[in-house]
Amino acid sequence: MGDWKKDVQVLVHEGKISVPYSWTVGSTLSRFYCELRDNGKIWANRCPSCGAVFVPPKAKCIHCYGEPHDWVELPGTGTVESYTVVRYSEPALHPRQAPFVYGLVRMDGADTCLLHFIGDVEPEKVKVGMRVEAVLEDEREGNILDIRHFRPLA
Amino acid sequence: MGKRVGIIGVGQTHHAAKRLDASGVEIIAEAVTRALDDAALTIADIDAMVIGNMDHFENINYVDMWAVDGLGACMKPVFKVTTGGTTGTTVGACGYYHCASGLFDVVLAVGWEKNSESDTQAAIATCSNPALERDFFAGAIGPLATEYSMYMKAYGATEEDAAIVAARDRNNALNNPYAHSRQQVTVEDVLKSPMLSYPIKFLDMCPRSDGACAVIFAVEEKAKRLCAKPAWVHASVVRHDYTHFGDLEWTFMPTLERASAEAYKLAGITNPLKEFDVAELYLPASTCGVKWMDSLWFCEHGEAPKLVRKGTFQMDGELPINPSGGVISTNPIGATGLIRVGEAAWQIMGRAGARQVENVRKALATGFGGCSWSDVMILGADLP
Amino acid sequence: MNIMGLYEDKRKRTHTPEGYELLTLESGHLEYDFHWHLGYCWSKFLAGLKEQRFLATKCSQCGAVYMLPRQVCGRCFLEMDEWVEVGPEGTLEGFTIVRFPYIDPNHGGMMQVPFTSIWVNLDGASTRMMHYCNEYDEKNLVVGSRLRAVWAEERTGSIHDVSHFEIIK
Amino acid sequence: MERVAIIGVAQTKYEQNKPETFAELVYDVTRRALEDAGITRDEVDNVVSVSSDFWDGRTISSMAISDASGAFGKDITTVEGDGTFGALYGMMRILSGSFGVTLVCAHHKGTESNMNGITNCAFDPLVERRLGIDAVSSAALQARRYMTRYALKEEQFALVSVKNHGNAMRNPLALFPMEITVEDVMNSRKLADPLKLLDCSPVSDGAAALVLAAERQAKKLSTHKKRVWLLGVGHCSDAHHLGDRDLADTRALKDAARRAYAMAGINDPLREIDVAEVYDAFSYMEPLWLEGLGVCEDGRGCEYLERGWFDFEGRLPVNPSGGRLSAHAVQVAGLAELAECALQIRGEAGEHQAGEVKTALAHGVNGMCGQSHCVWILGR
Repeated sequence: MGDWKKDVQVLVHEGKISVPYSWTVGSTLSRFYCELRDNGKIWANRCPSCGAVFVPPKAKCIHCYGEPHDWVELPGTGTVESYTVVRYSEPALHPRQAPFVYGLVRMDGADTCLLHFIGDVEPEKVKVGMRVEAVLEDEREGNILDIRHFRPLA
Repeated sequence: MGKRVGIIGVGQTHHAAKRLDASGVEIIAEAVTRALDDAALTIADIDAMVIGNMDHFENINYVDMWAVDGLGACMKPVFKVTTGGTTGTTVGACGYYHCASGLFDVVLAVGWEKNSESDTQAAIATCSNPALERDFFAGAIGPLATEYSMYMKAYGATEEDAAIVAARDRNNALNNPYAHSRQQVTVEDVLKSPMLSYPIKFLDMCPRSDGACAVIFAVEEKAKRLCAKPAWVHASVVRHDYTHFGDLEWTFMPTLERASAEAYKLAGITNPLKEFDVAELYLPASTCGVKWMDSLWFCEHGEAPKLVRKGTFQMDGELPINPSGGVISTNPIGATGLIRVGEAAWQIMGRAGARQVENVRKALATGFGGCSWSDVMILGADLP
Repeated sequence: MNIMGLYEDKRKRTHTPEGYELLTLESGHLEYDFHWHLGYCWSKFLAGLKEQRFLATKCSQCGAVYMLPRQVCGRCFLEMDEWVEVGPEGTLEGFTIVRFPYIDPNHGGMMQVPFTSIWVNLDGASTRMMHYCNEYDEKNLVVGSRLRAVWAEERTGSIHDVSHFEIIK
Repeated sequence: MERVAIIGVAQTKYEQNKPETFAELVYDVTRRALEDAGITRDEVDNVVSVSSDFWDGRTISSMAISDASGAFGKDITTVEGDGTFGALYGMMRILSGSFGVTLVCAHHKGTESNMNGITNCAFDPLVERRLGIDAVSSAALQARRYMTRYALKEEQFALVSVKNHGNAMRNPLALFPMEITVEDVMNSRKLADPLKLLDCSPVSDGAAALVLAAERQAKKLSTHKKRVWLLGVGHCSDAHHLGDRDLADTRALKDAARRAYAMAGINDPLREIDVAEVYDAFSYMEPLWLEGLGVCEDGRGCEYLERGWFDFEGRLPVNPSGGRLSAHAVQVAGLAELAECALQIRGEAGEHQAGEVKTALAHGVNGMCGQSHCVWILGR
């Protein structure tokens, strides 16, 4: 081991990686987000060969790799299958102030859960099995945040 | 000893500057679906998958996990390999080793990139050392321009020689429906195009593309049963001997020379110019299509310009290079190396359509990237 | 069966077959912070720049003198403990004049163009280092010409303690 | 099937803010793994490096370690994911007949970036990413689902943290050896219910390297005592989006384990495996993965944990090294597990040697909430 290392003061280079991205939404999700943005509707698609219903819709069925080209409109209601109250804050990442609640909502009419915020309720009151409905933003831009959150069904 | 392995199916997307109709998952699915069609297989026939791209072009961590929907890899073995520009040939080699090891019979290898989703120069610049090189990094074109100006001075190569290569590849692409850019081009057009970084001009340089390529490998027994004329893998060799851009030796290209020498030895090739019937080479600029021919042992150092001028590498020449139009016509970086392997395989399988070379028995495919990372793969119509 | 050519070319589409607009999702300004520890070798090198000295590592087996320095000689797989001073003059071995602006990944803004990136082989070194040159005209940049380091006034132990290299007229 | 052995292993100490560059860490473990194998770099004919351009903050980061890993003049490639997948590819390359001796190296400097920002990038930019979800908050959703499905309690998960931090007291390389109680875990800072600080693995720096050799070379180059055979391996991935699978269902791990056990001839993992290093990135994951590994029935992992089956002196010591909860250099984790299993089988695990070990299991994970698994069986 070189003894010259003993008197070297190790430097730290503070830096960033800062490259903007323009992600292609693609054919399947463009339809989903246009319907959400323009008509306030939540659509899923269904695989004709194995019957699986996906929300958000998929380009290919994850079970049989078929083309899920049957589209199904969803009522926008569902059941909380899991949730967490996030208590740490990451301003650059979190669109909500901690504490806020993520939930996996088993969507009525679909076979998959949708990850989203659970709102209009005290975090401590959120429970697995709670029935919820989607609350849409008035101003919508064509992305997942067009849904503000899911709130408990009255 | 490992198993012998053949390529039985290849699928490519319609490559383009921007595929607005296809998200990353959809562009992968397009290539995979076409590869399955080409091999007349379904996803159930695939035993394992391997995928590769360059993270910072789309900013997706754990791409093998995110791509499961597009790959059809739900409840299947999958992982990711990535080595920069050579990611495509790295993925191809990985597909080969999956089968040759005997652990898997039929394996799907996919390379993809959507370069339209970020500023390629900015993303590529992050390959350099952040504290000591990144501020000065000027993209891949710098070293390529420098090495060719040195080569011109040392051996009398000319800008026109490079323009012949550029025109060759761009005109070849007219026969390739999948190529990103297909334009009738003359040598003069190339020489007159705007200078990017002396001596490399606009039409000498590769574009950046959205695209994906999927190649299906199979062990000998399966390949014989599932495909009339598999493209058998005879050799796969990689060399990468540099960690800093300043270490590169520019007079010739040692990593490509060492990798190709080793590959030829493994495949029993003694006179590559005569024994190969076609070559799909990773040439990011037309200047490489002159200088690097020396490093593939087609000729002595400095002799390449003569071969280029003689038309040796044209479609009707002794060794047609890049019937597909090459990297100058199509460059979705994570897929580019695998497109070389896929096109070489199609040439052997007789499925290269309008760009098919007659009676291809031996094909050469290469990959390039990083600072002088060189991959070489040799395919044959006969069993190795 | 030759499948090629049977597939519809979807390159030109701006809408889905059903007429929905094809969207993109903009990330906006993104930043991932890093604090890279530079290790013993590069920290010593940068401390040297602060004192206007170029410190390179030398392999005791093959004699290669590495500028940029590093811990291991790759050829010999040997840790290098011998330091040698090289430069401050050297030979231009390659250059690129960047004219087309692109995004600088360090901050997300545009690169200042034109800038000339060079490879300079400092006297005494076996390899080259990358840096700036204050010459922006190809006609005045000749591989093989002699260069001299121009030190920054205020040096902090950074690669930019060398402001740039200038051509020795 | 021709066999492959581990003939050399090396790990760095796992720490935070290590001063060395990742290339300097790779050189350290490469040199020591060759020393441990009793060979020089000339016997190695190919290198598989394991890294992540995201955590390194550098595209093609594996370009920067070709000299440090002794790859000059050799075939080199890079797996991006956990070290268990890197070792798998290293073995494939040997079994293919193309290579005889593979050096597998992995590095990670987690403390040089923001873990939450980097793991947020593992989610689909078109859907979940914009919600700000990351490794911790997604794991919390999995923990909740697991607790709900099998009526489990946070205190049971806390036992894993107590056990593994305690094990780390016997492992000089671990980052956080700690004598703690269930109360300490329950009172640690709440991050994302039900996960508290001491339920989560710490951001760490480190590197590890293995030397793999084909049977012929292993017998020539190594000794019976040093050789550890790679008897079985299997890997499998589940669906990507969190809503596409039941987070308490370990079907992908069950499939990977089935492949590894079939190859190694394992029928009753609890009885036949002497030691297991399992991917405990979060406390709840250890019982969940042990169920997926067939060590016990689904939902009863915590019950056997409470009975001490998985303690250092239990029926099946799990994570005697202290596990990821005590040190978690992300890409390195799986390679560290394989190194630990090899040391246990050789009887060289020092203070944390778990008695006589003939067969060991190592388990690696890729992706969020354990989407993809790689299971290894090692033996004499």
